[in-house]
Amino acid sequence: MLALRSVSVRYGAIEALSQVDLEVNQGEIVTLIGANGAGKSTTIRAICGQVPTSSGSIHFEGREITRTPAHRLVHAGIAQSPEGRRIFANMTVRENLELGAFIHHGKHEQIRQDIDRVFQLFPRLSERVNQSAGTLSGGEQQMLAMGRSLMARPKLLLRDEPSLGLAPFLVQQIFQIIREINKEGVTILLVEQNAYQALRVAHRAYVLGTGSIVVSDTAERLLANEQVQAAYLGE
Amino acid sequence: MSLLELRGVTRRFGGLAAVSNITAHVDTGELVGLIGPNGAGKTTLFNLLTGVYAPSEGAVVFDGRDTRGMRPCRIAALGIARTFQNIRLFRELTALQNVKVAVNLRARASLFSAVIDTMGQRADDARLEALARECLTAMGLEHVGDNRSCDLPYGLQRRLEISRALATRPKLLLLDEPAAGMNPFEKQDLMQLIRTVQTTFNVTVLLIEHDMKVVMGICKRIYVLDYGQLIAEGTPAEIRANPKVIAAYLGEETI
Amino acid sequence: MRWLALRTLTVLGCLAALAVVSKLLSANLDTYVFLVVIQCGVAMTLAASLNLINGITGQFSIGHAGFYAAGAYVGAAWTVLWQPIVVRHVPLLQLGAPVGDTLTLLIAIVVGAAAAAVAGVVVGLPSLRLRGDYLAIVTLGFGEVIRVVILNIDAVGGARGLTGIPTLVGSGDLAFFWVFGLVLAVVALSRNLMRTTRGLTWLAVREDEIAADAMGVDTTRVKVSAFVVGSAFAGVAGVMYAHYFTSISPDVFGMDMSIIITTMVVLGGTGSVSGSLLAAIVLTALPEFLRFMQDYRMVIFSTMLVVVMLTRPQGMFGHGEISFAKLKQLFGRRAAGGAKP
Amino acid sequence: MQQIAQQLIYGIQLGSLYALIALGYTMVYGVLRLINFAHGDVYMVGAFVGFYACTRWLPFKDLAVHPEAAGANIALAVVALLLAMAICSAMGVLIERFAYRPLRNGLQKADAHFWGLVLGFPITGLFMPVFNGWGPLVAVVVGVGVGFAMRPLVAWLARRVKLSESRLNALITAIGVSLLLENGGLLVFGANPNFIPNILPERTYMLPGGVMVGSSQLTILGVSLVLMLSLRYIVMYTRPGKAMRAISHDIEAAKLMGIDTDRVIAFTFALGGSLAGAGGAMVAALTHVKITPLFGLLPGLKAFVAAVLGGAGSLPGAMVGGLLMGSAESFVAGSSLSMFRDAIAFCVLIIILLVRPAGLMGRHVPEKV
Amino acid sequence: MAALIVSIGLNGCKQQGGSAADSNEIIIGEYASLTGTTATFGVSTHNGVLLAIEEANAAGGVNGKKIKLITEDDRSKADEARVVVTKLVTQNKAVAVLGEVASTRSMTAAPVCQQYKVPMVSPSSTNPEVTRKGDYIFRVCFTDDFQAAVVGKFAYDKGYRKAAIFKDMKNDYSVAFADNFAKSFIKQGGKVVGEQSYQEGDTDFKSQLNTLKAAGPDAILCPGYYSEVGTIGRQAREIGLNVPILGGDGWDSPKLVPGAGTALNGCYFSNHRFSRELDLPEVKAFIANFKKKYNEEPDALAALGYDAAGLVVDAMKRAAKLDGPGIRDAIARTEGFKGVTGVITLDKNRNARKEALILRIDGDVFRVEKTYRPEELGQ
Repeated sequence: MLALRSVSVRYGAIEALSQVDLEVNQGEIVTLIGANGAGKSTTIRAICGQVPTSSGSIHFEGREITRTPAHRLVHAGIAQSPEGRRIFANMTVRENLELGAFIHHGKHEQIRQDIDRVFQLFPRLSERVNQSAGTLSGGEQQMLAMGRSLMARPKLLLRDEPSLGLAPFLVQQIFQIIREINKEGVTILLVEQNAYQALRVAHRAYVLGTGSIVVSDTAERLLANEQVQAAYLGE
Repeated sequence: MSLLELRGVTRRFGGLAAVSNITAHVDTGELVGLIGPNGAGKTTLFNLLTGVYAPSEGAVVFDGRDTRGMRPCRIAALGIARTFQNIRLFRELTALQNVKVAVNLRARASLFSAVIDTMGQRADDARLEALARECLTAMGLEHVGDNRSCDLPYGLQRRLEISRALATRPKLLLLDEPAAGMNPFEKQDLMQLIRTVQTTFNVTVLLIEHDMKVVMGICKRIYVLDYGQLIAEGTPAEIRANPKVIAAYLGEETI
Repeated sequence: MRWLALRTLTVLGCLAALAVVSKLLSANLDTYVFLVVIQCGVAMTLAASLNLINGITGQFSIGHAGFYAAGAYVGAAWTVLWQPIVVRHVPLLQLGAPVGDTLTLLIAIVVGAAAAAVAGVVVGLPSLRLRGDYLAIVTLGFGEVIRVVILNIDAVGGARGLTGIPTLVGSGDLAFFWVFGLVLAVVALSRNLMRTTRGLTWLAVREDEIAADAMGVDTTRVKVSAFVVGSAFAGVAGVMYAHYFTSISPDVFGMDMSIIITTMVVLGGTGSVSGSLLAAIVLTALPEFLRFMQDYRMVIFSTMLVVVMLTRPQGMFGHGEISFAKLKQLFGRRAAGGAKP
Repeated sequence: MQQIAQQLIYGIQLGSLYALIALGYTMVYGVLRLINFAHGDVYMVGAFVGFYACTRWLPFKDLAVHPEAAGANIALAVVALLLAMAICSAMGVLIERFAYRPLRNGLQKADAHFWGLVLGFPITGLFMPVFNGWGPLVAVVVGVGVGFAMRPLVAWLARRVKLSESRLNALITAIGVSLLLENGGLLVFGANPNFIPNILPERTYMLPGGVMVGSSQLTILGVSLVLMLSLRYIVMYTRPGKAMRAISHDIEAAKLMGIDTDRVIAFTFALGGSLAGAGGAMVAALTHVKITPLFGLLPGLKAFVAAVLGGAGSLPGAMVGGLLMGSAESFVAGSSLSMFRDAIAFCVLIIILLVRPAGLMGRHVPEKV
Repeated sequence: MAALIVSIGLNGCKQQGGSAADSNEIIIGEYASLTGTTATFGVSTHNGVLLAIEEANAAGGVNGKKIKLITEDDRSKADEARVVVTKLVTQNKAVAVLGEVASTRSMTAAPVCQQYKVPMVSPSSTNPEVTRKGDYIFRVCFTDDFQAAVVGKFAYDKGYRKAAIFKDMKNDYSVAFADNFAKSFIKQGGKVVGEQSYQEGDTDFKSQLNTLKAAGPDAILCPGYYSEVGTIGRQAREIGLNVPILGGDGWDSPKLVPGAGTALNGCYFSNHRFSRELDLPEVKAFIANFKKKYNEEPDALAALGYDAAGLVVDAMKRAAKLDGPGIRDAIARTEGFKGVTGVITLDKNRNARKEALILRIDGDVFRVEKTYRPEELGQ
């Protein structure tokens, strides 16, 4: 479904990504793990055209999307929920969700249904529907960010660090929901620092180390892979 | 007497207490760890110690002096130096220049003599440069001194920050996730280095780290923060066994 | 001691060389060209002094004409209004023309610089609370306040301007000496500042104020000093202007002048001393070059400004400087490239 | 008392106008963090459009000769207003497209063409005496030719563009555009002031307490109010308005919502331009002030100060700031300190910013450490 | 180094300028505000000057030599005025210089002309200081103190006893006019009951006018330029301030009435002896020629520009030698030069002694109300 073919990204003199090959198949949860600064977020940003690639190509459903700007990708069916939540703090929860469905303008019925669906997934949000998003707690903001990215009805969802800054029990909740969303047919590419959690929900995983892919395998096998454990999971 | 003492320090943002009622101390020569999940208030605490924020309540006493109301540069002059979680180097300056900014605290010549370029200032400059190079060498950066700091690889940037902090010749060094983004081997190296530096520069260290394993490897004493509160204090072994800490890190099954 | 002697000699040598060049230029240059050269010199001082505030210390100040005006008016007020009174009461000061004039000019420089420096402190203080665009607006506004106040002081001519200022810098032979001596001074200061350890603190404030503060840099002091030094030099530039052009009026020091000076700094590459100097020359001389274009002159000038900003956003030199080493490197590479078959 | 009330009314009328222009500054600042210095000149273009509409393009009748034409003239005035708004929004979009977008996205081929043309025309104009007698068509053809010849020059200059984060750089570009519009306006419109004749019936109403209000004041106030309310509606409830707000909060996140940010930014300039155009045309037609290429200089500056005063990026801030500036100015102007009016306006600004560094209604975002 | 580059570059220009001049041409320089805030006045004056030079050349030039006019723009800036005059004098080798409208700029540039002994004739700088800058500096207009005294006397004669002043504080002409008016008016026994100021470029004057209205004046003196006066008049009427408004030569323009509408009907302003209503052949001819060339009505500034240029040409014809000092002496001897703005005789202070008119605005005609000669005011 999504394929990166030897993609490299340079920031000035530094090569942030070098020759990355990556594939995500329909219906999968694929996770991209690695230490901070290994290039995980850069990979996501490169897919979404937010940083220019210096070489290589990116394909989505057979079409090349290497230079496509982010807002067009949303139309093509790729939604990203960026690192650090990035919700629109001065707008209400409802407005945030409506913006998530920006590309579906005019389809009021669909939007209404989708909002209801998000509230089903995150009942906490429905209580605060007219509250300004900036006043939500960290966990609620993360939920909103996720709900917002679902509003576009993406085929592929890119999640960057959903666990960042959340209390552990919330993290588990978030991962639970990721699994649920996936069951409904949304393919997910998950970027996580918290490798254990990520590997538990994912089908397959890629391990990034300073800009290139070190190991890739199924999540189960990676969890058992001692070398990976030693190098990237700590403990 | 403790080098650093926190007496019931609280900091509120709006109604939210980012750090509440913390009482703690760091003694001279110690290497203390400060851990806690993301968003627990560790960095806020550092900002309170260095004067970026003023405490809403309570007091920070360093070296026998209450630092309330002092500006960060005064506190730095008293002997607290820090690194930043999101690297804050002087990007356009070279590595050596970065460190030189910090050795200014030990300059003798006045700005005026620098500007008219007197002999005394040249001697002082030479002395300061030597000090700066010494700090670079201590962190293993002597070969990149002339590179622009923003061109350095990530790991070296982290080291440069420590080197820069050391250059102020602090009594207390605050390290904010110095090993973030490194793999475990690099982390080990860095921790080793920190320990060496601690002894050679004779500096007390307070260290924020995410990775429990790393902290436990080098710290004798650890504080644990969660939701702005101090939930535990003790040796690594004690911390590891503390149920509150486990709950904070692993979470309770509450779905 | 030996060092002191050497330093004195260097400075004296520079001054002597400047004086000789000054004499040569005034003898050989066409007056109009000479006038433009002097204007360039004043502009260079203004650009380099704003570069201290804007480029080196990173404070977004765009009201430099205010300081320029303060220096020009107070310096001229000294020469025209106060000095005669002082001389009348203190017979000792009734000196002959060359000595007396030089003394008057020197005092004018001091009072002009002091007045501008005071204005610099007043503007510098908001910089402790304000940042970026907001600081820019305050500096711009302050420049306007200075202009409006001058406009309402009848003793210095109000809207009519102050005319009949004696040409103390010498309309011919010594003008170049004084004006470019000033340029040298501000360049030397900037260079020393950027080379020495103490001066690096100024750059550090530009790069990251919070980190600089945490490293023990008294950012308040640095920022206020930058404003004081930068505006004092602008003030001296004003004194030079007043005592060469012999008349000043508020409309010279309007907002458009502030904007032109800011443009010089940005066009040269923020922080680059040589860049600001070169941009000052270009922006002062270019409208003169373009005179043959008549009505289209300013249209072409403004279009070129936009095009340069779009094509070289980092300014002509970025943060870099022209240095002989770099030139050598450049030409060396060229030569090497050319030598290859 | 009557004096104070009267001055307040003048202040509100002036302030509503400042607010109208300030909204354009503040909207652009909100989405791009850019001080669009050329906005005041768009206001000037609005006045010129108003002038040409009232004197040449539309069949206005002189009220002194045909007093019965008042109704028809009012209808035509609405057309003129809409025309000014349309042309000025186009101007805004044009400025954004060719001067500010290259700052964000880098100089494209089209930009090089455009600036080549802009450079080419005056250069051609310079040699106009040579073409004299060949007619304007030849001149235009030659102008386009020279313009295209200039394109490689611009492209060559742009061969190694590094995008700069510098705000100063954007500021200077904006100043350059402003200078270009002023000097270009001088070439196109000439230096002579123009005046719009009486085309609308004017009346003065006496309010209780001896306070007088003119119909022109009421019109300016009313139209500004309507425009501001419609703007509020657009920004709060329409799709592009919501996209604008999203961009002003977080442009990167907005892109991820599928928002075409370039289009929305252009829309923002169009909105701002139309408000300024309406203001310019309205002032020119109702107060009969002189219309020159520098028409926008002073009001633009004042409005910009008002925008900062209210908090750059905040729409209600711009309105409050505008009204505050207008009334402050009106009171100072009416007092014995009228010669210090501009100085006092700036002093008020400086004091307010020192107390509230982000303006009255601006969001102060503390830097994260 | 830098200086060298500039000098080389500008020397290039110099040669260009130099090569254009040959022995069959006499060069007159003109500096004017063709762009910038007072562009409208500069352009107007320039048109008058150009017309005069063309006519002179058509009539055979001076002693068989053609006159070449080199005009430089000073962007309405005083410092630039000095630069361009230096250029005109030293590079273009102009033997006489015409300019400027604004006194501030004339005063800044005058020392250059004085230094290089090139006569400078200002068409319309009315500040008395201008010609005191040296014996090479002349003007063809009257001075502020005379004009303001005329208006002061006229106002008193008209029976006004309480006057209010509304001046453009950025404009030194306006400020000086207001001061001199007040002096003259008070000396005769009148009273100045209020004083307010505005700035060129303002659009709203109602606040100040409202304050003036409260002072209850018999008349308002508004010594600004026509570009603002019309609007001021309109806004005064709008707020119910219906007293007559008085002004000076800055009012004179075909654009005054379009700007003012009917608001200034019955108001008075002083002017140079230039009016369409005057039945003088030279004035009629000038207006006709000007309209033919530019397709618009000339204003007083154009007429003064025309006269300044005409006077210089006339002096050249009379000059013993066609160089600076020669032309200066010839200009200084000017007596009874028949200009369109009056018969010009230059006094020993190098100022033109001319009568001033008081014009009454009546619809779109300016009727001559009264004429004052300098002698009548004891000047």
